[in-house]
Amino acid sequence: MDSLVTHSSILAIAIPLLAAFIVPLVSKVGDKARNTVVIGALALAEFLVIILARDIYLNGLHVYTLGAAATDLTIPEHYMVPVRIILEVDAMSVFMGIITTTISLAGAIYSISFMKEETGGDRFYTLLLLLAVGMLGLVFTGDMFNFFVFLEILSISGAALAAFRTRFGDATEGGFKYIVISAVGALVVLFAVGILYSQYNLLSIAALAQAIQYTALDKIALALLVVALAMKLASVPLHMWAPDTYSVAPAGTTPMIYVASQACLYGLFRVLFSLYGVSLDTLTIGWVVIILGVLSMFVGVTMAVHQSDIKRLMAYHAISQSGYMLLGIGVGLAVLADPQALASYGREAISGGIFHIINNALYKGLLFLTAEALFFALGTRDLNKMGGMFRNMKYTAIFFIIGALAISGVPPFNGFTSKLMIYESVYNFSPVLAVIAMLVSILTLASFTKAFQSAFTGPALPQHDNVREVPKPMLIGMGILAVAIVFFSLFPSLVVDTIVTPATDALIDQAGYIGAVMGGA
Amino acid sequence: MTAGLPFNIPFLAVVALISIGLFIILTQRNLIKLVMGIVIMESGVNLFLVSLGYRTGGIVPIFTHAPEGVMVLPVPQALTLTSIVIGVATTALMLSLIMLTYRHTGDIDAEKSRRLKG
Amino acid sequence: MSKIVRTMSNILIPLVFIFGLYIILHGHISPGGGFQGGAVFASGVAMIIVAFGSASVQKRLKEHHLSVLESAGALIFIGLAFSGLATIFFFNFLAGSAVFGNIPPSGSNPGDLWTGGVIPLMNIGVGLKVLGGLSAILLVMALASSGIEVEE
Amino acid sequence: MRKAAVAVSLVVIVGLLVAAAFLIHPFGQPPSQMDDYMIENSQAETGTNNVVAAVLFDYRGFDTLGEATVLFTAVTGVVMLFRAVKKRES
Repeated sequence: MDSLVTHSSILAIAIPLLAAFIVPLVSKVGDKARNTVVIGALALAEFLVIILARDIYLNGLHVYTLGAAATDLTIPEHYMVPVRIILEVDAMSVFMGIITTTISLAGAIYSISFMKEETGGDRFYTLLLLLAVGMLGLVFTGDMFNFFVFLEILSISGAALAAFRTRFGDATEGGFKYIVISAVGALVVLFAVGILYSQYNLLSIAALAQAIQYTALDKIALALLVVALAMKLASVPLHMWAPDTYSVAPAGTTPMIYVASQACLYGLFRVLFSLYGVSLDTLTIGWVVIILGVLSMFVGVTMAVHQSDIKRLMAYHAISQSGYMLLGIGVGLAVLADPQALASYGREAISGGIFHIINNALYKGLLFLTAEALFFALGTRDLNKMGGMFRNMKYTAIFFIIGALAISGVPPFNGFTSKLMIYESVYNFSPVLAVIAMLVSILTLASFTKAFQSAFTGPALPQHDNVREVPKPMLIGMGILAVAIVFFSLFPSLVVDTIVTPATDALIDQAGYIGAVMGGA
Repeated sequence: MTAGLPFNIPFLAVVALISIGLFIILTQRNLIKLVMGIVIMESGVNLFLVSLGYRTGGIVPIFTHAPEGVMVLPVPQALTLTSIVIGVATTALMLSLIMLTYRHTGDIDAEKSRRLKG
Repeated sequence: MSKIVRTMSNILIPLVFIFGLYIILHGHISPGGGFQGGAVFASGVAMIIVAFGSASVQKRLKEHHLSVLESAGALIFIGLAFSGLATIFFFNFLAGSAVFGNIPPSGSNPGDLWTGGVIPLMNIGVGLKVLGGLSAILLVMALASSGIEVEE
Repeated sequence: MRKAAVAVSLVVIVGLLVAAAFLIHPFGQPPSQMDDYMIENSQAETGTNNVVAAVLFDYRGFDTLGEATVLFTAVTGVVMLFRAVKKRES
C-alpha cells in the first residue's frame, strides 16, 4: 500500500496510457472486452488519484522524480539544480485530477451506447483515454516542457474527437478550428519555455520559480504564456473556436474537452501563482485576469441568450462560467502582495474561484450530456424543433433541471455556494464587479428557462411521438454527475473544507512549491 | 554583440520565421496556406530551441570518437526532436481534417465555409 | 509511375530500410535513434507508395498490420518504463547489468554496442512505433486521397 | 475593424519577439548548469556515449513517452477520421 501511494502520481497517468496502447489490440477480441478495459483503467486512475489526494491532505505535497534512484531525489547528489523531469502534485493539482478522472469516467460510460451505432469505436475509446491522460499529465507535471507535451496530447486527441462524426461538415470544421488554435497556442507556449530556458538553463517549474528575476525577457515570456493559455481556455476575446468545437464534439467527450480547457486554466494559474508568484506585479496582472474574466462572463452570456442550437447555447454559457473563475482568482491575485486584504477577502475569492471550477465541471458536464442525449434521441440540436420532451424523457428532463438550477446559482444548489463566495469577496474588492457577476447570473437563469421551455414543455412535435428515453449507460453517466451535484449542494462546507481550502493554500504557497523540489532553500 | 555574429543574427532569423508564420496564419484564407503558416512558425520555434544550445566552437555531444573540445548543450537538441515529431503529428491531423472539409464543401477557402469566419 | 521510377525504387528501397534499421540500432552510440531511424524507414514506405500506387500497396500491406506494429512498439517502450517501477518509473534498471550493461570509459572512446541499459531497447520500441505510425498515416492519407476508405 | 485588430496584434507580438531576440544571451554563450551535469555524468549513469540519447530516454524519458503518445494519438486520429462511416439505423 505504501509503495502504491508513492507511485500513485505516475501510475494515475501511466495506467490509462497503457490502456490506450492496449485498446487497439483488445478491441479485436470484442466490444465488451474493450469497454471493460477502458472503464477499468479510468476507474483505477480515479482510485489512484483519490488515495494520492488523501495522502497529500495528510502529509503534504508529493514529488516524483522520474528515473532517479529515489522519488524525492529531485536534485542529483552534489549538484544544485534538478536535471530530471519531476512530477509535482500539490492539493491544487490533485483537485484538478479528481475533476478530470470523474468527468472522464462519466463520459466513457455515457459513450457506450452511443458507440453501438457508430463505426470506429475502438479508435474513439483510444482517443478518449489519451485525452484523459493529457489532462492528468498536464495537471500533475512540474516541468515546463513536459507541460507543453501534455498540452499537445490533449489538443490532438481533443481535435480528433471533436471531428469524430465525420459525416457532418461542421464536425470536421470544429475539429480543424480546435487543432489550429491549439497548435498556435502550443507553439507560443514552447517559445516562452525556450525563453525561460535560455536565461536560467532550467525547465523544472519549481527551480525556475526560485531562479526567476522578473527581467524584461521574463515579462515577454509571461505575456506569451498568458495569451496562449487564454486562447486555449476560450476566454473572450480569444473564444471564437469554443462554440464550434463544443457543439460538434460527440457523446461524452464534450464535457471532457471542456474540462481540458479548465486544465489549461489550471496551467494559467500555475504559471501566475507558482512560476512567477510574488515576483509579479500582481496588481496589474490581477487586473488583466479580472478584465478577461468580466469580458468572458458578459460576452458569453449575451451571445448565449439568442442561440437556438442547444449545444452552442451551452458552449457560450461555458465561456461565461469560466469568467467567474477568472474573476475570483484574479481578485485573489490582485491582492496577493497585500497580506491584510488577502486574509480578509482575497483567500475567499480564490477559494470561490476554485470551488467554481469543480461545480462548473459537474453541472456543465451534466448539461452537455443532457444536450447530447436530446440530440441522440431526436437527431437535432435545434431548440425550435424540440418540445414536449418532458413526458418522453423524464430522467433527462430531471437531470437538465438539476444542471440548469445549479448553473444559474439558485440556492441551495452548489453553483449558488461558489458564486456567493465570489460575490461577497469581490464586493469587498470592487462593488461594480460583483454587480456585473450577479447580473450575468440572472441572464443565465433566463436563458436556461427559455431553453427548458422549448425542449421539454409545450406540445410535442408529431415526428417525435415515439421518442423514448435514452439507454441505460447514458443515464448512468448523467446520474454520476447529478449525484455529485446533489452531494455538493447538500454538504458545501464539507467539500470546501476537505478539498477546496487545501487547494487554495497550495496555490498561494509558492515557497512550499519551490521548497519541495529545491529543498528548503 | 558577440564575437562571431553581430546582433544575434540567428535569433533574428527565428523572429523572422515566426513573424512570417503568424502573418500567414492571421491573413490567409486558404486552409492549406494556413497550415503552411503554422509549419513555418513551427520551424522558427524549432530553430530557436536548437540555437539556444549552441556553444561557440562546440562539438556534437556524442563521445564515440569525439574530438577534443567543448560540447554543445544536449537538452535543446532533445527538445527540438520532441517538438519536430509533435509538429509532424499535428500537421498530419490538420491536413486530414482539411481533406475531410474539402469533401464536404468542395472548397478550402475559410471564408466560404460557414463556421470558420473568425 | 513509370518503369524507371519503379526499377530505381526496387534498388533503393532495401538500402533505405537497412539504413533505417542501422540508425535505430546504433542510436545510443552514434547520431540517430528510434525516431530518426523510424522516419527513414517510413520514407522508404513512402517511396513504395509513390512508385507503385496506394491501391496496389494496400493489397499486401494493410493498415491494421501497421497499427499492430505501432501498438507493439508503444507497448515495448512503456513496458520498459514500467519495468523500472521496482525502483522508480523510467529507472534505467539495465545499466550495469548483464544485458546492455557495459559502462563505457569516461570521455572519448571507440563506442561499444553493448552499453546503454534500456536505451537501445527503447530505441527499438520507438523505432517500431514511428515506422508503423508514420507508414500508417502515409498509407491512410494516400488511400483517402484516391477515394478508398479504410476498413475497420 | 477585424483588419485593424489583426494588424495591431501582429505588430505587438512581432515587437515582443524582436525585443526578445535582442535581450537574449549572445548566440553561442548559453548558461549551462543543467546541461553540464548531463554531459559529465551521462556515461557513468546511463552507459551511453550519445548524450542526446541519454537525455531523450533517461533524463527526460517521460517527455519522449509523451512524444510517442502524441504520434500515436495523431495516427489513431487520422485513421479514425478516414474510417468507413455506416449510416445510423433508427
